[in-house]
Amino acid sequence: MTHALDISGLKKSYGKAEIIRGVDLHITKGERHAIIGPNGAGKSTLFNLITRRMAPSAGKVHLHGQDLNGLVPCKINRMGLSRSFQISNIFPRMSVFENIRCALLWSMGFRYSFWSLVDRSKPLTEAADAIIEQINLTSRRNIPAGVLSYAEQRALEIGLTIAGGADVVMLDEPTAGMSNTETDYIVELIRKVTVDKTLVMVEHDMGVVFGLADRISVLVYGKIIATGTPEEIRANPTVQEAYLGTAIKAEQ
Amino acid sequence: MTDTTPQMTDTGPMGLRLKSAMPWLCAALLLLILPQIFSANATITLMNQMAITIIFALAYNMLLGQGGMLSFGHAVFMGLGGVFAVHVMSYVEAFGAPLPLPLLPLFGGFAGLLLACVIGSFSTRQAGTVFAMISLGVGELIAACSLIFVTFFGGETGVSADRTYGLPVFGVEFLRQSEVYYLIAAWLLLSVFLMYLYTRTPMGRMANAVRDNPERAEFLGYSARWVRFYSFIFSGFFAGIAGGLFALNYEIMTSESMSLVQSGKILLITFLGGMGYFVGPIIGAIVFTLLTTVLGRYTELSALYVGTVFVLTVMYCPRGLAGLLMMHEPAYRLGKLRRLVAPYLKVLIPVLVATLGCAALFEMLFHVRHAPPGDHEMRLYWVTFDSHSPIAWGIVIGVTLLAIMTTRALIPHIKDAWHDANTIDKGAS
Amino acid sequence: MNKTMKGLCGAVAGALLTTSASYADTIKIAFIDPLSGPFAATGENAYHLFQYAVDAVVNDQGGVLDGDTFELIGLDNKISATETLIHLQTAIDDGVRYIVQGQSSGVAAALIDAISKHNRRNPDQQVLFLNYAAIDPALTNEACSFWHFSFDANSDLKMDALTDVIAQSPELTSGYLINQDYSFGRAVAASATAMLADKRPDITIAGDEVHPIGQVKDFTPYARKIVSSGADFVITGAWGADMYGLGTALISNGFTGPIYTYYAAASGITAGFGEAGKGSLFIVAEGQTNPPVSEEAAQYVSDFKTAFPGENFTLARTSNVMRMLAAAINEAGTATDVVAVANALEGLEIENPFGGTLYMRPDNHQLIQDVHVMAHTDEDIVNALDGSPFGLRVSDTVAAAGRDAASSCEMDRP
Amino acid sequence: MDLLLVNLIDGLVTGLLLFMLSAGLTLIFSMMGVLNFAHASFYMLGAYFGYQISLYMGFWMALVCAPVIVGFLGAVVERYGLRRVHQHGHVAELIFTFGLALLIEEAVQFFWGKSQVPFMPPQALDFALFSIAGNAVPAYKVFMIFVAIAIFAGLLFVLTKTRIGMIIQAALSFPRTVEALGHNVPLIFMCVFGVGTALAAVAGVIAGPVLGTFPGMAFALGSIVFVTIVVGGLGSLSGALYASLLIGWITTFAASYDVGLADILNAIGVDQPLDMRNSPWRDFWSITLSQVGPILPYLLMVLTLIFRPHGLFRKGGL
Repeated sequence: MTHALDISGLKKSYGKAEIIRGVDLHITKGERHAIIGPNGAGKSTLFNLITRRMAPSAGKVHLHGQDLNGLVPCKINRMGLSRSFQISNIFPRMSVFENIRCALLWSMGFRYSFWSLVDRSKPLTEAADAIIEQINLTSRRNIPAGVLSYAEQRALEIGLTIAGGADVVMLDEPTAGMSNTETDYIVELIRKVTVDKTLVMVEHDMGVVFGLADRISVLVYGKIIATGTPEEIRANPTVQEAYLGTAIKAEQ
Repeated sequence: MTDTTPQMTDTGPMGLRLKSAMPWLCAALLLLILPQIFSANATITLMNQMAITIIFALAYNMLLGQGGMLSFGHAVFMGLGGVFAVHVMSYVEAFGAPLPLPLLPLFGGFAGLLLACVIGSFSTRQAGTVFAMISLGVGELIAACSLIFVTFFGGETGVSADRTYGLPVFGVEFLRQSEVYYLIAAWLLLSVFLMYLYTRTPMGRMANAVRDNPERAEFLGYSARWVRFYSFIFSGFFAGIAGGLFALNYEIMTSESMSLVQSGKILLITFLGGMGYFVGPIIGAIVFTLLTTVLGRYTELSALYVGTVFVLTVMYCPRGLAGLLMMHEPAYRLGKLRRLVAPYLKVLIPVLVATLGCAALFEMLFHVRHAPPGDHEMRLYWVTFDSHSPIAWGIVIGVTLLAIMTTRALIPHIKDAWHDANTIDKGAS
Repeated sequence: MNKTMKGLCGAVAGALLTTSASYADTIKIAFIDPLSGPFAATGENAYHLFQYAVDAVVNDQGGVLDGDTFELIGLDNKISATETLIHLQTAIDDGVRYIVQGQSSGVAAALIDAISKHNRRNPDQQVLFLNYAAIDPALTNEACSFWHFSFDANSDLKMDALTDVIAQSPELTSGYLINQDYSFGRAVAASATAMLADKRPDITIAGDEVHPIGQVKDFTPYARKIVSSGADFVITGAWGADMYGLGTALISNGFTGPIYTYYAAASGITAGFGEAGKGSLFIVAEGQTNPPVSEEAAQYVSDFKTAFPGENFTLARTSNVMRMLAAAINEAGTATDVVAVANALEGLEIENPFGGTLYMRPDNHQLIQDVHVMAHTDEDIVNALDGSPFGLRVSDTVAAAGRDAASSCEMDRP
Repeated sequence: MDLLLVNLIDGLVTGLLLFMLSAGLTLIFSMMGVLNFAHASFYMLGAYFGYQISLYMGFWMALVCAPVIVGFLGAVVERYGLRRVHQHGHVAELIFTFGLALLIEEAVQFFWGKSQVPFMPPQALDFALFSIAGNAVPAYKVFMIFVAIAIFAGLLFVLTKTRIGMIIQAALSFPRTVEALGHNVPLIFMCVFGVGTALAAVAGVIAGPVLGTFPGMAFALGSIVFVTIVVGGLGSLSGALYASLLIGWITTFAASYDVGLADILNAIGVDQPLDMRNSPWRDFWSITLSQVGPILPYLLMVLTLIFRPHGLFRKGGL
């Protein structure tokens, strides 16, 4: 069985400083996988390497068995991998509806089309409205995305990420900087939109991680020190020592 | 921001068709009757010039406003399109090829498209400063080439041809300016319509997306580079169409039409009109053409005034004239636009007086400095007076100061009125 | 809203264009040349010279026909062909039948082309083009037109005169040709090469090159090359900032031989060279003012300077244009039938107060006149330039230059 | 060979003159992110103010006073114009300086007229210092070289050895941090803009007498200065110096050596067709180096941007 995402020997260094020091990770289809680790462990860098926002110094990433080496982000996206960003990365001058519509264009086969009108495509409008419905932004449909509240922008970010129908969804700290109720709303949303999809997420909030993930990897100083189910991780003494203990204490 | 039309999905399909077709029908009607009102050849030439500038400015705005690419060398596409169209015209003239003249701009368009394909292949890799500087360099290179490759570009004399040798279309041989006007008007309507539709296609939408956030667009499956490339070549195509129409209208293309000055001018026009709006470049082209033509007739300092207007626009209303108009949209929606009319009229008079007063001071200073010594008599605003007399200076300075002070005094009133007209919408923007 | 804008603007434009009513007793002449931008100084000076000529030569002498007067309308074309064509249209609408233009042969060629087309398409609105300064020889040869009259000696005629002078200077043995890279510059170089080879086969051409027009910031490298080539004289058709840059670079880098030019005078150039240019700069031109040929000419120059203090008097031919146009209109008995006026102009011969006679060659519409080689100096100068003590003094004269030179003009006559 | 030496000197003069402009421009760019289109206009203002002052107080006073006046004007422009536009983004800023360039050109014509003004080198330097194979080297050019070198040394000293220089360098990379440390960044910006324009004005005063003082002088130089800092790598002072010298020498040597494209093509074995009169390629065959000299910098820039977008003289990324 091929994994949804296969990462082997991934490294990234700036001059002498090695940020990612050889990561191996296998994520099966349909799994919800969380990557946790202390600040500066290189979680976002790992994300950026997988999605080719940066080029790795060594190592390989396979998506559904296909090597991603040398591909540009748009190609990777078309192969079915989609990601969100730690800092909201939306189109602030466009309305919510248009944001989602842009995210749908490629997957609905419009490509670089200049002969069809977006307003006239009923399926497109319906699909966009369905996703807006899904992310609970129907009431904000025609408002410029830049004036949405922070939580709404995060929701929109998730909407943009899943709209294209990618089967591997990568979320970079989806609940960062949110209040408890907002966090619950986003977790619910993530659960809803990632049904039957592979989810990879970086997250700080342990409540979110242990509530949502099927498996968890712990990244410390550019290396994965443990991978397993939430229970295994909770019980793992190395993790306890390196990281979790303090984090869990802080949670409680 | 670019999305100036209200969401159309609210109305039914029939209503939608009619509602969205109305402006186009009105425009077509207006273009039809304009030459009946202004039948002088010179006015028609002016309108032709305006129409060509509109197409060019809209094509330019496809890059600047919609694609976020600042180009300093866009005139080369128009220029090359024009030169190519002239060569096609001479070919028709020399060999009697059966080409109806109305199709000629298409050749210009394809020439622009081709050149844009070549240049775009390397210039659209990046946006921002790199793109801007490549466009500047390429613009200079091609402008210089137009003087070096005389066989194709004709050097500073340019290339010329005679449009009347084409196939007559329904008996029209394009001997008269007004016949050319209708041809250009038709192309204007068609090009504007196509460019408008373009903004509503997936490509047009993605051009905006790439402008705002190229990285996000990449992670949505679109290659920012290809999106920029397509915007670039379409822009080149329409610039070429403008060039073809230019060739048709003037029957000559010189190297001047490719110069940096022309590229700079179209940037001014687009910015003046408002690059964030589809209608911005149209307004810009009309206002700029009128401003330069009309001012040029009355004063030697027209370039100074145009420059001042431009700098003031950048400083005080960076969204251009269209932005200024769009500011009134909320009030219009609230149906309170009428409340602004009286305050506007009230402030209009002192503003007008102050502007004219400042212009008068410039003119008088210019006269004192540059008129032949001993020539003290100058004529301004239908009054003849002595430019060296302290009385004249005193009056002008006094009136101007008074007008400025009145304007300042009226500003709170305007603010109140503005606030009043926009009150319900307080929360938004 | 863009439509209302459009309508409003159109209305304004229309109103502006229709207000100027025409009078039956004035003959309108449009002066289309740069009045703003980098070439404005020369254009403006020419405009003032024409303004003065219109009054002094025609209107104050009782006008033409039965008292009709000339009216000069200045239109600023910013030395752009496009602007020129727009102004041409405006002018024709205003009832103008005579166009005066001169700066830039490129614009002149565009005008000839446009006027030929216009006259063919609108037989009831035909216009004549009186060119006072564009001297690309093509304009009176292969590109000639019945509607175009050239009142300056074209560059071949000037070169003919210049090479005559060079031919008589045995001390000159090696020449360098440096010109701007465009049709006129290349024409100067070509005719210089051909004529020198013909008249003084012993002179070697040490260099013949063109430089980009208006692009060279520093002429020092060119000057170095010229000095090193061992040339003892230079010929250039450069003008404006290029002329000044080239000249100063040559002189400051130690070039001592004569620099024969077409345009090294006025517009700040004379004052700019000052003492440094004395003995080096020569210019080939028509219109002798130093020393004055006649009392009448001297009076004309000083009257102009009274009317326009601080202005240069350089283009004596501006008065000739008006003089000949008035004579032709009187002979034709009409100012509105420009074909008749053109026919009257052809072969017209009158006295030139600035020396010699003026004769309009009928076969190519080239005015034949005396061409002079003048020196940049401050000795014996009556008509000084740029407010400096320097001016141009005639050192050699070729009478009626090119009266029977060959011409390749094949004119389509109406 | 002698000519080579002379050309090296001339190219050095041109290059250093370019450097005086590009130094200010690149300082302004790296601090404020503004590509100042009006930079060459301040150079022109320097020349014109220099001319006006030299009429009354002589050249040396002009060399001191004109840059001060222009620098002050530059600071005013920054304070009341650019800062206002800053909030609307870089495109607006760029367009503002573009409009400013137009306006300054018009203003210069308004006050000094459209003709060239007779701005002369000072009498004391108006002689040939030495000559190489008949080619005189004017003392004034040597003076230009010294002024440029003095400016470069001064700039280097200020930037690396003084406190204010440290702050400027820090503000270059981390404007927020510097602001947080209590330094008045807007004030620093204003001063840098003023100093940058003053440098341009120095160049104007010393170049005006040799290259001519006329309203088109800014336009002639404006885009070349851009090319210089782009080729040198935006925001790099040493890159600007290398690029200035490179472009100075390229244009000088291109103008002095008559190499035609035909020569090159013949050398690599491509034969020129005999009858070129009606060939569409005849212009191609007749291209010479001096003909294309002034546009070589643009070609260099385009190639640089395609292959090394961060500048010819920069290693690695930004």
